[in-house]
Amino acid sequence: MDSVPAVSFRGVRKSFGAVHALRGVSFNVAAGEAHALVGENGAGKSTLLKILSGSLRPDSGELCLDGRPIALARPRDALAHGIGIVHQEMLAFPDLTVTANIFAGRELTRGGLLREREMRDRTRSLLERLHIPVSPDDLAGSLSAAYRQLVQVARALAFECRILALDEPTTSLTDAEVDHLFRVLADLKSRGTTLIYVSHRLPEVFALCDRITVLRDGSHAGTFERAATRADAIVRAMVGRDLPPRVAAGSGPRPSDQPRLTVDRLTRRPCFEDVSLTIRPGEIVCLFGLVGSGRSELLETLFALHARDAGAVLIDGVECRFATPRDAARAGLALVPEDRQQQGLFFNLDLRHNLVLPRETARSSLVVRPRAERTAAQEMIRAWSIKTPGPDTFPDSLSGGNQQKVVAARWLAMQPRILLMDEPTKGVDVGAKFEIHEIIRRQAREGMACLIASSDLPEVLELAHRVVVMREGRIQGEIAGERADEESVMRLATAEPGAAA
Amino acid sequence: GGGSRDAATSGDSATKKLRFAVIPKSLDLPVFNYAKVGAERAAAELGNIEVIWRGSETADQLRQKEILESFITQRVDGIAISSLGGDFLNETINRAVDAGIPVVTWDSDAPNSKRIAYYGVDDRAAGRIMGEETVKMLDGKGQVALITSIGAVNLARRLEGVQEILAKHPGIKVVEVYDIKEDSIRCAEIIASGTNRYPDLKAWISVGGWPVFTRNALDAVDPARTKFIAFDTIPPAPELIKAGKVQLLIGQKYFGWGAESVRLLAGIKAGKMPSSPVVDSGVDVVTAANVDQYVEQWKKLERGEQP
Amino acid sequence: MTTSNLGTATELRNRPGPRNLRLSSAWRTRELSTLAILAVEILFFAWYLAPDGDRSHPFLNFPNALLILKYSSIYGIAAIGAAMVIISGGVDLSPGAVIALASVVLGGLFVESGWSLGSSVTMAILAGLAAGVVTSALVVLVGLPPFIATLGVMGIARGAAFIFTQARFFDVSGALPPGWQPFGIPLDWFAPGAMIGLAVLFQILMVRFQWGRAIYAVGGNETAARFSGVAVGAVKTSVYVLAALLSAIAGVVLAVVQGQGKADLAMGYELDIIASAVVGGASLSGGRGSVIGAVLGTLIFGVLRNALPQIPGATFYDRLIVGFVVIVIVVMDQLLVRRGAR
Amino acid sequence: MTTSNLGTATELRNRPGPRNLRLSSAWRTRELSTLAILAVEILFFAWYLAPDGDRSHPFLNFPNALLILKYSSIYGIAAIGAAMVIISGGVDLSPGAVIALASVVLGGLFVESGWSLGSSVTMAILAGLAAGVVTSALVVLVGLPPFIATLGVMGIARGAAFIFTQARFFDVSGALPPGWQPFGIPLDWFAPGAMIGLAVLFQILMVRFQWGRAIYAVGGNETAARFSGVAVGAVKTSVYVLAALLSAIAGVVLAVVQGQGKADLAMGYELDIIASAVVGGASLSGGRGSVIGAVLGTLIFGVLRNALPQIPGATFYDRLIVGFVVIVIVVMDQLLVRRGAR
Ligand SMILES: Nc1ncnc2c1ncn2[C@@H]1O[C@H](COP(=O)(O)OP(=O)(O)OP(=O)(O)O)[C@@H](O)[C@H]1O
Ligand SMILES: Nc1ncnc2c1ncn2[C@@H]1O[C@H](COP(=O)(O)OP(=O)(O)OP(=O)(O)O)[C@@H](O)[C@H]1O
Ligand SMILES: [Mg+2]
Ligand SMILES: [Mg+2]
Repeated sequence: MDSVPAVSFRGVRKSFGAVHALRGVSFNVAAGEAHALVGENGAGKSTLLKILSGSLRPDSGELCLDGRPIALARPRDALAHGIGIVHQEMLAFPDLTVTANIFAGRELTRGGLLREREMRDRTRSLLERLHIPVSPDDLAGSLSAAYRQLVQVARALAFECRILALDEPTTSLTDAEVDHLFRVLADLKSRGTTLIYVSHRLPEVFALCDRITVLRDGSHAGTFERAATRADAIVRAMVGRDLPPRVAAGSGPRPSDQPRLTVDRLTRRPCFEDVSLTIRPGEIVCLFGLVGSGRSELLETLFALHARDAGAVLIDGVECRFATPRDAARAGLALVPEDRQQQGLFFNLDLRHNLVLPRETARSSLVVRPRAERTAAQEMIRAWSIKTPGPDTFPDSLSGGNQQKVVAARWLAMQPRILLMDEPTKGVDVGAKFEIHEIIRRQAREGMACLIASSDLPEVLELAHRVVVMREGRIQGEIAGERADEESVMRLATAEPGAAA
Repeated sequence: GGGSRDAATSGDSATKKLRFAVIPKSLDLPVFNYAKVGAERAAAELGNIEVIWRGSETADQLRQKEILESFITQRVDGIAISSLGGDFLNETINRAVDAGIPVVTWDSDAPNSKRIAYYGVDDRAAGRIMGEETVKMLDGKGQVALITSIGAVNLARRLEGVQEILAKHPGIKVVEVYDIKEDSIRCAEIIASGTNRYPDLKAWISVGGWPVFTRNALDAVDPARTKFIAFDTIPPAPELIKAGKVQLLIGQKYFGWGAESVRLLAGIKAGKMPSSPVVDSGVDVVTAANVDQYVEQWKKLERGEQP
Repeated sequence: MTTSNLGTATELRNRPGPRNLRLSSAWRTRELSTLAILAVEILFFAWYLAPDGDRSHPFLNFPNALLILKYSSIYGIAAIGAAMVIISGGVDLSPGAVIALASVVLGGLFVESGWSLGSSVTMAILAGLAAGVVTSALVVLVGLPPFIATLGVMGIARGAAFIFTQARFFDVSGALPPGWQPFGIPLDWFAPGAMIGLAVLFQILMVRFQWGRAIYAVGGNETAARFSGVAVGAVKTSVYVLAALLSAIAGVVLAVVQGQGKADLAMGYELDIIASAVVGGASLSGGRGSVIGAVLGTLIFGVLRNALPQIPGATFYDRLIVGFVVIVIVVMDQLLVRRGAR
Repeated sequence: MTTSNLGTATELRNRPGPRNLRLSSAWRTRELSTLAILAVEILFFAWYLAPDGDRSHPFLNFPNALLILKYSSIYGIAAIGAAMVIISGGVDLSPGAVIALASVVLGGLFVESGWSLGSSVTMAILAGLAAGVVTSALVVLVGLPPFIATLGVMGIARGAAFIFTQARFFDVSGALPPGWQPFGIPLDWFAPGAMIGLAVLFQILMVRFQWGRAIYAVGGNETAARFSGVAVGAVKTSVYVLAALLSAIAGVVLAVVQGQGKADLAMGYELDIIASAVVGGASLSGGRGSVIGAVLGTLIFGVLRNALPQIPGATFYDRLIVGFVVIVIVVMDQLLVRRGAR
């Protein structure tokens, strides 16, 4: 790159107590390019972007814009320099409208007076541009996870910025939404905006980015030209090894088996209606659908978190009406929730408690047994290779993906008979994703029935013995795993109701 | 409406019936309960009078003024009030009187207002009595600690009275004036820690009744070494004198507060003004010598007989 | 009060209700429900206290309405500030004490030291300012929880007032020329006027101006606000300082209209004031509520304080009734808002 | 929730302090710092109040220590409940009122209606239970914000006490046999004994029992707790009911030890009690704090209440001093905890 790089990191170091998040990272982002930033969970990607956004300051090293070193003391400075960031964790104002969320901190004003109408209009056009079917006056808190994430993106797009950095903006989006997003991003790029894109979804990376920088354990493991590299090379650079060849997907259920879980015309308006499906022991059923198609609500209802309007749930042929999630857990259900921050983690409790709490609750044990729990926690941390000093640390010091592992580990540790997972590998790196998939498969092989809601189509195709597609709260149809491909699944997911045979 | 029905129970006579509002300083001071009884009895005797007993739970001038004003807008036939905060109510009381609602004060006066009469003790004088009696008991020398609650004007006057006398006697040393903030638990705590702090304390003087409404507050005080002088004589205070824990109490005309106020108001409505605006109720100085008579007399009062 | 946002978020997921407590168009529904409750309350007492025969109505008359406004205004002016603090995600326990402090500073200087009314008022306001500066320093710089910071300031302000008065009180009414009218406004009209004026002013600032929006943002999600480039510290500072200033103004109004400066005035009003703000729709987890709502809340209590004494023999029932009503109102309100949602 | 927890996270990033205000091994450092402050306070007064000459030390002596414990125990017993409520993410304004209610119920039945002490105590406790049931119903079933629910219950309980006494008071001391000793414990030892016993009991329940951890979980992230199968409603109910019961016990202790049942007792103690819990490390945003810490907090204030009057002329200043000390202590505490973090 002979032209002056738009952004360049020079020997950036950052550590949190004992943890070295970044150990001297240096690389350039050329003006007007789309630059991908990939790496395992905890590699330091978000930390790097937080430094770029002025919300963290490096311990040493410097950050240059157009070759000139700058010091960003607070987020406002970054915004002033035309740096827009979409943070990995959602930073919504639940009590404010979508408009207010999008313009928060940078409202359009005339002498301090808000220009409401103008902001609402711009919001509407922005939402249309991204194909987000929500009203500018909706409360952010009332949106489903995916829409909230898209609103975060919209926030960054609301203002012309020279440099736009997105930290895993698509974790709860399906290809349809991703396509819309990418069209917008490509458009921005063509108009000279420099993009920095963090993701664990390599296909996306290859689709969007010109160059790919890999971080490993907080240091720069190389920058690759897209044209001149292939996915497995990137993976090798990330993980430091080749991923072992995938063991053949579990034989799947024996047709003779009785269904483990039977859902019969389950209804909860307005979220889903007349949902019927069966899962046999050892079967992995993936629930695919576009954003807001009702998958999360369905899983949460199965786990007795919401009341059902109608329908029945049978386990091993006997109808069950769980009053509380505890009852469900006792009966051998487990739900790995969609939003680890809201629905998963206790940030006031250390990892030990976070890892054992659901198990102990389900067992309704009386006393706390610190020693036993510590060993159990350490075991899970090891088994899931969660990047952390130990069970005494607190969740907010973990990287996004490691947080996700914590949430998944604590439920799988209970050896459930029926596993419900909502976006199980949201924000998880390729290595960890591989591990999680392996674990799911293994458990399945041992006779666990799995219902997995995912918006990650490749994941769905890879895992599923059977793909069930939902649309606007209704089951659109099923496709056997081996016959399922992107095209057929997407057609079901987007087809008009009734159109599906 | 329900309200009208309530009023209706007092029948068509309600039109003639006189409605007197009697307003204590607050509802949390037990002494005022006897004033309530007194007022209701007087009303019953005189007949054709409805007593509206109304105060704020705690001593809060603003609430009391608000209550007073609302009685003016209600156009009651007379108001008897134990006024918090000295001149605070003057302008309001004057407005009532100008509006043709006679106002008398009791227990705590508003001397600079147009109130027609005051019935109660002269607090400063009562304070002087406490002071003099203490001086006598200690024959003029020794450490003394005072207990008050800052804010209430009549307590301030009593304290002034006490201090005025004690100041005259160089032998007497006031080691501390404690503010117990109308909290009887706090009072007990102060007495205990104060006794602890000043081992050779000769006397406690409390210008309010907080310590004598329970036996336990004085546990820490050794009667042999320290005298206790307090205001108010409602039960169980006299018991404490009998038990030798308290040497002197100043009693007020608790029933009289209510009864006399109502009589005064009734008289005024009937057109006969009180002879003098200030009706000094006088105080009862209760000691071991006369405690038995006092208790007898009190029993009579409680039964509603004239002693 | 970050984590309390938890509360909020949960509500949002689980109940449809709060969804509609949104800013912009929707905040109106919010105040409407408070207004409706106030109306119901007034109608109830109008009916319940209806006089038999030709006696004039003891409750439903103009002087009485003015009376309610006059006495509510002390709470109301302070409640404006309390609402802003609560919306910003904090809580303020100091209003009662600051009111008293302002009243005694004014009284002391005006009555005893013979200062001009103008300069005494200025000093009283400055006393409030000082309290506000201390509070915001403790909250923003030292990072104390608002509850503790304001509890401390409450003690300091009240204590200062007592030390200042040495258990005396200042008869402002005596020192003011009889029939004196501030800015030519009759004294009885002054307090309500001040309250309504300030309420409208701050409502506009909160809803139509960037500064107000920033307060909602900070209260709703402080981290997000910081990441969005909101000057969180400055916003909080402004809020606590203004709240203290408003309390001081309430104290000045109290001293002038009620004619007295005394250290034990407005004792314990802080809870009533916070309650008014919440009854008016503010959420103690921050990010929700409105200034107008808070003022309406004080009126709801004002009507209660005024009407209850008119019910014969109710005096010992006051507290119970008020406590009961607080609950009933907030429940009713939730229902109304939900209805408004449909 | 995203918002709040991120909030926590950044707090953590900005200041290391709060990281340690948490359960797990860290809670120990937490109490240690409170203990340290208590020690510093005691040493200070021991030095400041050191008598000249050979007179015995007025502050540093056994009877005085017992005195402090005795009077702190009223706050302390209630503070145990307050701490649990705060840790669960709520707040309780009713303790003062429930204390008074219990004291008058006991007094009324025992003194006037001539019930046996045992049954009077039982009824007093039941009165507290009733208050707790109402509160938890309002918080859990109706979903009112705890501040409002408990404010309402505070009014109702205080009001009930006033109605019950009609402004009389009950001289329990007179009705008890002189020199009477509950369970053979000298009256002066009874209150402290009760406080310490209950504190230890509940500390163990909170830290070593699943139920206690559930309270921390609910306070930390209610949604996550629900997703983890925690019976959030049941946990909250148990907390509010127990808090009310503990207040009632405090009221019983008060009535027996102080020998009085009176409707205006413990007026306004709720703020002191909450302050004690916070000084003891509880965070009003929930999920953090400890029972022992709260009790230590009440002792810090107890020492202050005991020592200040011993400084001649200080009573007029004590409001100011207490307010000041609250702030100083919490600041000191933050520093200490941070030190502990390194
Ligand atoms: N506030 C913090 N305190 C302590 N450690 C932290 C903190 N934030 C991040 N870390 C640590 O720094 C390292 C890098 O974290 P970072 O969030 O940048 O990873 P990441 O590359 O974004 O991972 P992911 O893909 O999972 O988001 C991790 O080990 C994480 O545990
Ligand atoms: N908190 C909420 N409040 C209101 N409506 C919601 C909420 N969450 C989801 N919904 C709506 O309920 C329906 C189902 O949402 P759900 O989240 O279950 O869909 P999903 O398939 O899981 O999509 P997502 O990827 O958004 O999770 C959608 O219409 C969505 O808009
Ligand atoms: Mg990250
Ligand atoms: Mg979902």
